[in-house]
Amino acid sequence: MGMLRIAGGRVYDPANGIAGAVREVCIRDGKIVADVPPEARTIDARGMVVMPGGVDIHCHIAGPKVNLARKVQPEDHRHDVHLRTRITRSGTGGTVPSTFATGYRYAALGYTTAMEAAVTPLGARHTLEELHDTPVIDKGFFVLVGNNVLLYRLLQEGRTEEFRHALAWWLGATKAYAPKLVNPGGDELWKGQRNANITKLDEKIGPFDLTPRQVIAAFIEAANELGLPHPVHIHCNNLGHTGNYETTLETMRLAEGRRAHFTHIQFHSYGSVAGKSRDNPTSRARDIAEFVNTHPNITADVGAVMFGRSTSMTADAPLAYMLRRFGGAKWVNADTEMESGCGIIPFTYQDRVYTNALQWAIGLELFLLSEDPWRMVFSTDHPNGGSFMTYPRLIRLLMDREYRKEQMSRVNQKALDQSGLRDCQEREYTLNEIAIITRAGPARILGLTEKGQLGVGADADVTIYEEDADKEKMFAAPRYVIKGGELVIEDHEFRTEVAGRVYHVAPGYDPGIERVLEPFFEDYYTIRFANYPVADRYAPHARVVPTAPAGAS
Amino acid sequence: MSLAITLHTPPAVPLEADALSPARLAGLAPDQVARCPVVHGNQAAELGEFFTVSGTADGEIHLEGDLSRVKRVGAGMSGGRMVIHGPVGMHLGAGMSGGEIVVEGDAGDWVGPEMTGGRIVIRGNAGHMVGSALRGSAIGMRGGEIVVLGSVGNEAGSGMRRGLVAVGGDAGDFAGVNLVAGTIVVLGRLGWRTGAGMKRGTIVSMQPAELLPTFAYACTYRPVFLRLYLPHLRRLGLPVTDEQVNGPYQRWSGDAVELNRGEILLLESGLAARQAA
Amino acid sequence: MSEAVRVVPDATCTFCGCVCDDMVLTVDLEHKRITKAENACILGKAWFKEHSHEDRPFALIGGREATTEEAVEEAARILAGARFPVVYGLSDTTCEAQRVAVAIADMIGGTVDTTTSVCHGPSGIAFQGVGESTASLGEIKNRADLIVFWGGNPAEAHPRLFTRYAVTPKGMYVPNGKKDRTVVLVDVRRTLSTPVADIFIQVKPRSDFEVLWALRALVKGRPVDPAVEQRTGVKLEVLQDLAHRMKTCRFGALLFGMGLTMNRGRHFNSGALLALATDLNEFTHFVAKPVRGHGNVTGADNVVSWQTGFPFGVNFSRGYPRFNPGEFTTVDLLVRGEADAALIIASDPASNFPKAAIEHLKRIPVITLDPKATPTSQLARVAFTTATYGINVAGTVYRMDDVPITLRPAFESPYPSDEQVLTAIRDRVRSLLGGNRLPPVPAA
Amino acid sequence: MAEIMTLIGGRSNKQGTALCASKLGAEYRELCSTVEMNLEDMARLGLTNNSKVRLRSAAGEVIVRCKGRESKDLPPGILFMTYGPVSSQLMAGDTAASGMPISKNLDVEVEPVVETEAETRGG
Repeated sequence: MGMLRIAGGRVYDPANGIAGAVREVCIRDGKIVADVPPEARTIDARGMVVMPGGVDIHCHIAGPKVNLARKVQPEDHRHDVHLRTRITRSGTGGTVPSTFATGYRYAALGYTTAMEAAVTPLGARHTLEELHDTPVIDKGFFVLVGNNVLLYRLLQEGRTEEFRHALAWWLGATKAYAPKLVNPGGDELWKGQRNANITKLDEKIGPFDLTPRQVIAAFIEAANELGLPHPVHIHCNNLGHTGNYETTLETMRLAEGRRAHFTHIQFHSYGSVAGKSRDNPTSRARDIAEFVNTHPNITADVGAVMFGRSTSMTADAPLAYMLRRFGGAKWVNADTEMESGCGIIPFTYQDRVYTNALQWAIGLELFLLSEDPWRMVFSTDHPNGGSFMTYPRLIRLLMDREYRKEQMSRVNQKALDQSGLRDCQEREYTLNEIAIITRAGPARILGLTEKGQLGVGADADVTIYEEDADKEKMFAAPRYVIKGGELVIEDHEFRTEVAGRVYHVAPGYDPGIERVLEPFFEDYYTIRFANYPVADRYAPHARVVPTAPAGAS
Repeated sequence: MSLAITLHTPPAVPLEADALSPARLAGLAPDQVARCPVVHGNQAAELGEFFTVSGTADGEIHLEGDLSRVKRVGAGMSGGRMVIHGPVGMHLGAGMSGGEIVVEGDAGDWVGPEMTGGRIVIRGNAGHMVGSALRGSAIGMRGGEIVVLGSVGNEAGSGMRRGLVAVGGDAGDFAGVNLVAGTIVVLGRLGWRTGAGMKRGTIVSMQPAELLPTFAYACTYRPVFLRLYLPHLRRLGLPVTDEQVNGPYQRWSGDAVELNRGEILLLESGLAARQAA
Repeated sequence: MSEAVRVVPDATCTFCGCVCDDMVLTVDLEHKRITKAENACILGKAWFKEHSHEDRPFALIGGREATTEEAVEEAARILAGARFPVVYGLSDTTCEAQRVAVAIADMIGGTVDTTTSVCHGPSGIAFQGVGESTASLGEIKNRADLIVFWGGNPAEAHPRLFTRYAVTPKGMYVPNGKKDRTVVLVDVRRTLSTPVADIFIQVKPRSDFEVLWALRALVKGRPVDPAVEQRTGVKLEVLQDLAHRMKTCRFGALLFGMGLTMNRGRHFNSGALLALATDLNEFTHFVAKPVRGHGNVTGADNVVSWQTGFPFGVNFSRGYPRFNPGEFTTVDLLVRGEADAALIIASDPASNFPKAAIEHLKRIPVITLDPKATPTSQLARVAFTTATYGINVAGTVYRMDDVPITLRPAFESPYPSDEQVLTAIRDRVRSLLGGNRLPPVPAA
Repeated sequence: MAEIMTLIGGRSNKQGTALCASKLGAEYRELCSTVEMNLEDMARLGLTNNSKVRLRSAAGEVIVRCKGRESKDLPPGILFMTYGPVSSQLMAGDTAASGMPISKNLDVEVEPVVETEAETRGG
C-alpha cells in the first residue's frame, strides 16, 4: 500500500467542517495522514470535488432473501449484463445484481461502504459468504431479532437481564453489526394464524403475552444498555398501509430520549382521508419530518421511491403478500424457523399511478423538510424503492430545483396535490449537504468513526468527482475512487480489485445464557446449538467495532 | 442481385452470428461482410472464416449450407428478407421486429422468441419454444407470424400476447401454455396439456385432442375469423382444406384455473373421424 | 479410550439433502476409519462406514499415474485451450470449492452447470415462472398439521426427512408429533414410504399435472371435468377431500420429489404444485419445498446464483453470464456434441446421463475430481483423487431448505481437497491466459 | 412376444448404500441391472424371478434380470429400475429446452430373453 497526494480539488468533509475549500488530502498505508513525502504520487484534482467514500446505511445486497430475488428474475438480469475484464469478474445487474457486480457498481458510484439491512440469524453464514464475494466495498449486516420466538419468551416471562444477554449472544454468534426489528409481532400471526398480521402497537402477539409496544421498548432499552455503535434499526409496523404515520409516531415516541434509528420512513408516512384506512393514502411527511427535527435522539433514512423497476424484498412477509395483489405474476414467501418471515415481489413504480407518485413525492418531501441532514439520511431501501443505480438521479432531484419541477410536471397530479411537495419545492441541497446525507451522516449514525470523513487517521476511502452542472452525470461516474488507500478506479476504469472488510460487533454477555438457549435450540431448531454460531473464517477481513456498555467506562 | 453467403467451414463449436441480418449487412461490400464479427465458442471470429460471400446487399440475403450449429441468425432483424437454404440453429429471428425469414429446412429450438413483428416461415420442422417467452418472462411473442410447415416441439407460442403461430404438422406438449392472447393453428395433432393456464387467445386444431379437465365445452359453431386466417395460411404454403376453412368447430373454453377467457377450437369432422375409427 | 480413537460430536452427514448435523462419529485414527455413526440413517451409516482410502494414485493422466502437479498442468492446458468447455457437477463438494469452479468457468469463458439441471432444475425453472411459498424445515417441524408428499420416496432417498424434520418429530405447535399431523402421500406406486401416510393417493403414471391442475381448480371453486377420473385414476371425491383438507389446515406443506421433475411435463409439473401452494395462501398458510438430493446441490444453486444471477446452466462465452436451460445445460451440450472439454467435479454423469451424452463424453478431454473411481473417472483424460467433504474436508454445505451448515471433518486425508485442486487449476489457467479471457465482443 | 410397459427409474436405499462402497463393485452393478415387474405381467410373459428380459426404448436397449412385485405394490404394466449405467441406456437425449432428460415413465418394449442368446449378447 503506497502513498498518495490529492491536490487542487475542492474538498467536502462535513465531519471536519470543510465545505468546498481547496486543500490537499494525503494518504499513507490506507489511512488519511497530515502529509506525505514529495515523491508520493500526486493526483491532480483541479476542477474536481473530493469527498469521503459514500456510506449506504440501508440496502439489501446479500443473503438468503437477496439470492432468492436474484434466482426468481432471470428476465431482469438478461438485459443488464456486466462484462468481465482481465482483472474483474463478470456478473449480471438489474434490480438485484450478482455479488461481484454489486461491489463493482457501488464502487463505480463512489460508494465504499454498504450495510445489508435484514438478515435472519440462520442466514448469517450465507450472508457472510455472499459478502465475501462482494468486492471493493466495506460491509456489514443487521440481524433480524424483532420476531425471535425465544427472545419473546424471555420477555414475556420478564427475564429482561437474560433477554439482554441473549441479544448480545445473538449479535456475536452471527457477526452482525446491529439488531434489526421488522414489523415486530407480525410473523407469528402470519405463520401461525393463516396469514394474519399485526395492526396495532397494543395488540396481543398471537400466543404470546406480549404486544409490539413492549417488544420495541425492550429492544431499544437493551440495545442502548449494550452500548452498541448503532443501537437498533427499526422497520415499523404497518409499512405501506394507508394511515400508518400514527403507528410510526407512536413507535418513535417509545424511544423516550434514547437512540433509535427508523428506516425507510417514506413507507411509514402515509395519512388517510378522514381516517378511512381503505382509501388512497395521503402524505404525512410533514408530521414525520417535524418529529425527527425536534427529537435529537431519533435518526432516520428516507427510503425514497424512484420510478421504474424495483424488487420488493422484505422480512415483512404480510406486506409482500399485500403487494402481490398489485405486483404481478411472481410471489416468493420464505419462513425461517423461530426467527423471521420473508416476502419478495418484482414491482414497477409508475409515475402515472396515484400511489406510486405519492410515494415518490413523500420521499422528496422528507428530504426537503429535514432541518438536520445528519439525522435524515439518504436511501432508497435498495432495491425496494429503487436500485442504488438511481442514486445519482435522486441526488439531482435534491440539488436541482428546475429539474425537480420538470419531473413533478410528469407525475400523477392528484397525488402531487395530496402531497406537500409544492410547498417546499424551492429548497436545493448543497454539495455539503449531499456529502452529509450520503457519507458523513450515515457514518456517524452507524458509529463508524473511521468512515465518512477525511480527518487524519480516517480510512482512506475517497471519491473524486469531476464538477458538472448536471449533478446526475457528476455523481454517476467519479473519475477516481480510492478504497483503503488503494486507487481502485482511475479514469473511470478498474485498476485493481480489493476485498473490503466486514464490520461487526461482539458485545459481552454472561456465558451462563448459553445454558438457557441450548435446550430451546435442541427442542425447536433443526440445527444443533453447537453448529449455530458463525466461525471467524467466514469474515476473513473482519473489524470488530467496540461497544460501550452503560455503567462501564 | 442479392447477397449470397455460403458456409465453407462448419464451426467446431456453436457460432453466434447476430451479424447475419439484412440491416446489419446493408450497403456492405462482400469483403466487408466477410469481416463482420461473429462469436465462435468463447472467441472472436469473422464471418469470412466460415462463409464465402458474394453479390451485393440489397436487403435480401441467401444463406447456404448446414447452419444447424449457427445461432441467432436474423436476431433483432427489423426489415429485409433472408432465405436459408438448409437447416439452421437456435434463436432464429430472436426478438425480430420486421422483415421475413424463410428456412428451406429444419430450424432449432427458440424460433422467434419474444418477437414483436415480421414473419418467419420454416418449410421443415422447428424445435421447442417456437415463438415463446424466455425463462422467467411472462410474455412471449408480441406480434408477427411464424409458420412451420412441418412439426414443432413443446411450448409453441408460450405466453404469446399478440401474433400468429401456425403449424402444418403436429405440435408437442403445452402448445399455447400461459397464452395471453393471439392465435395458434395446428393442422396436425396437438400434444398434451394444450393451453394450460391460458388467459385469453385462440388455439385451433383440426384433429381430435384430449384437453385438460379445466376446459369446458361451450358450443359448436363456424368461426368467421378462420375464413380470413386459414386462406392466408394456405397462401403461405399450409395445406388448408375448404372443410377446415368452413368448420364447424367445437369451442372449448378455459383455462378455468386462470381467467377462463381463452378458447380451443376443435374441427368437428376431425372428431367424427375419431368416433369412426 | 485409546489414543487412536476420537469422537466427533455434532458432525454433519452430507449423503443426501437432509444434511443432518447431529452425527456422533467414533473415529479409529490408526486405520483412518469411522467405526460408529450415531444418529445416522441407513444411508448415512453406509456413507461414513464405507469411507476408507483405498490406496489410489493422486492423479491419472490418460490412465497413467501422475503427480497432482502434473495433472494440474495438463488440466489447465486443456481448459485454457478449449473453445466451448463445460464445468459440471459440484453437488457433492463444499461451497468453497463451488466458488472456485464458477470462477474458472468465468475466467475461461465456458459454461458452469450443476447436477441441479438433472435433479430439480425443472423446479428452478418453475420457480422463475410462479415464485414459491416456502419455509425452513424447522417451520414444518414446529407448525405443519398437514403434510403432502408428492412424487418422492423419502424412506429410501431421504430417510430422516420423516423422523427429524417433517412427520414424527414433536414441534412447538404440534406437541404430539405425528398424532397432530395428517400425512398424505401421492405417488404412482407403493414404496417403503407409503406406510407413513394416513392417506395414500395412487395416480396413473404421467397424470400428476392433471391431478395438480384439478386440485388448483377445486381450491379456487372452479369447475372440473369428471373425465379427470379416467385420466388420472383418482376419484373426484378424493380430490375434493384433499382440496378441503388443504384449505382448512392451519399450516400445510407440500414436499415434492423427482417424480414430478423427471417426468413428462417436467417444469410444468413442479410449476403446478408451486402454484397450488400459492393459491392455498388465500385460505391458510401453505408452503412447498422440493426435496433435494445430493448433500450440497442446494449450495451449488446458491453459489452459482449469487456469482452469476442464475441458478444453473450458465454460459460465459460472450464475457457475461447467460442462462438458458436446454441450450447451456450439460446434457444438451453433450447430446448435441457441442462441448469440446469437460471439468467434472464430484459427479458421475457417465452413470446417469442419456446414452448419447455419455458417447460424446468419450470423445472429448474430460477432467474429473472425485474421491472414488467412477465410470466417469474411468473415461477421463485427467482424473484427480480428492478428499471427501464432511469426512476429511471442512467447509460449508447448504441443506435442502437453504440453511448453511459448517462441516466438522473426522480425520485427515492424504489427498488434496476439491478446493485445493481447483484453486491450483484456476491459478495455472490464469497465468496461461494472462488473466481472465477477454470477452470476444461487446454485449449483444 | 413383446409388450409395451412403463418404466420408472428411481433411487433405493440398497443402491444408496452400495454406491458408498463402490460404483464399480458387483453389488451396485447387479442392483442397477435388475428390473422390478408386476408378478401377473411376469407370469403372462412366462418369466420368473431372475429371468432375463430385453428392454427396448426409442433410445436404446438393455438386457436385465427381473424381480416380481405384488399388484398392490407395483401395478400391472409398470416397471421399476434403480438409476444407473443400465437405465441411462434407455434415456432419450432430448430435454425439451429444460436441461432435463426424461427418466421416469419411459415407454419400453419388454421381451423375454432366451439365456443362451443372452450369453452371446454378453447380457
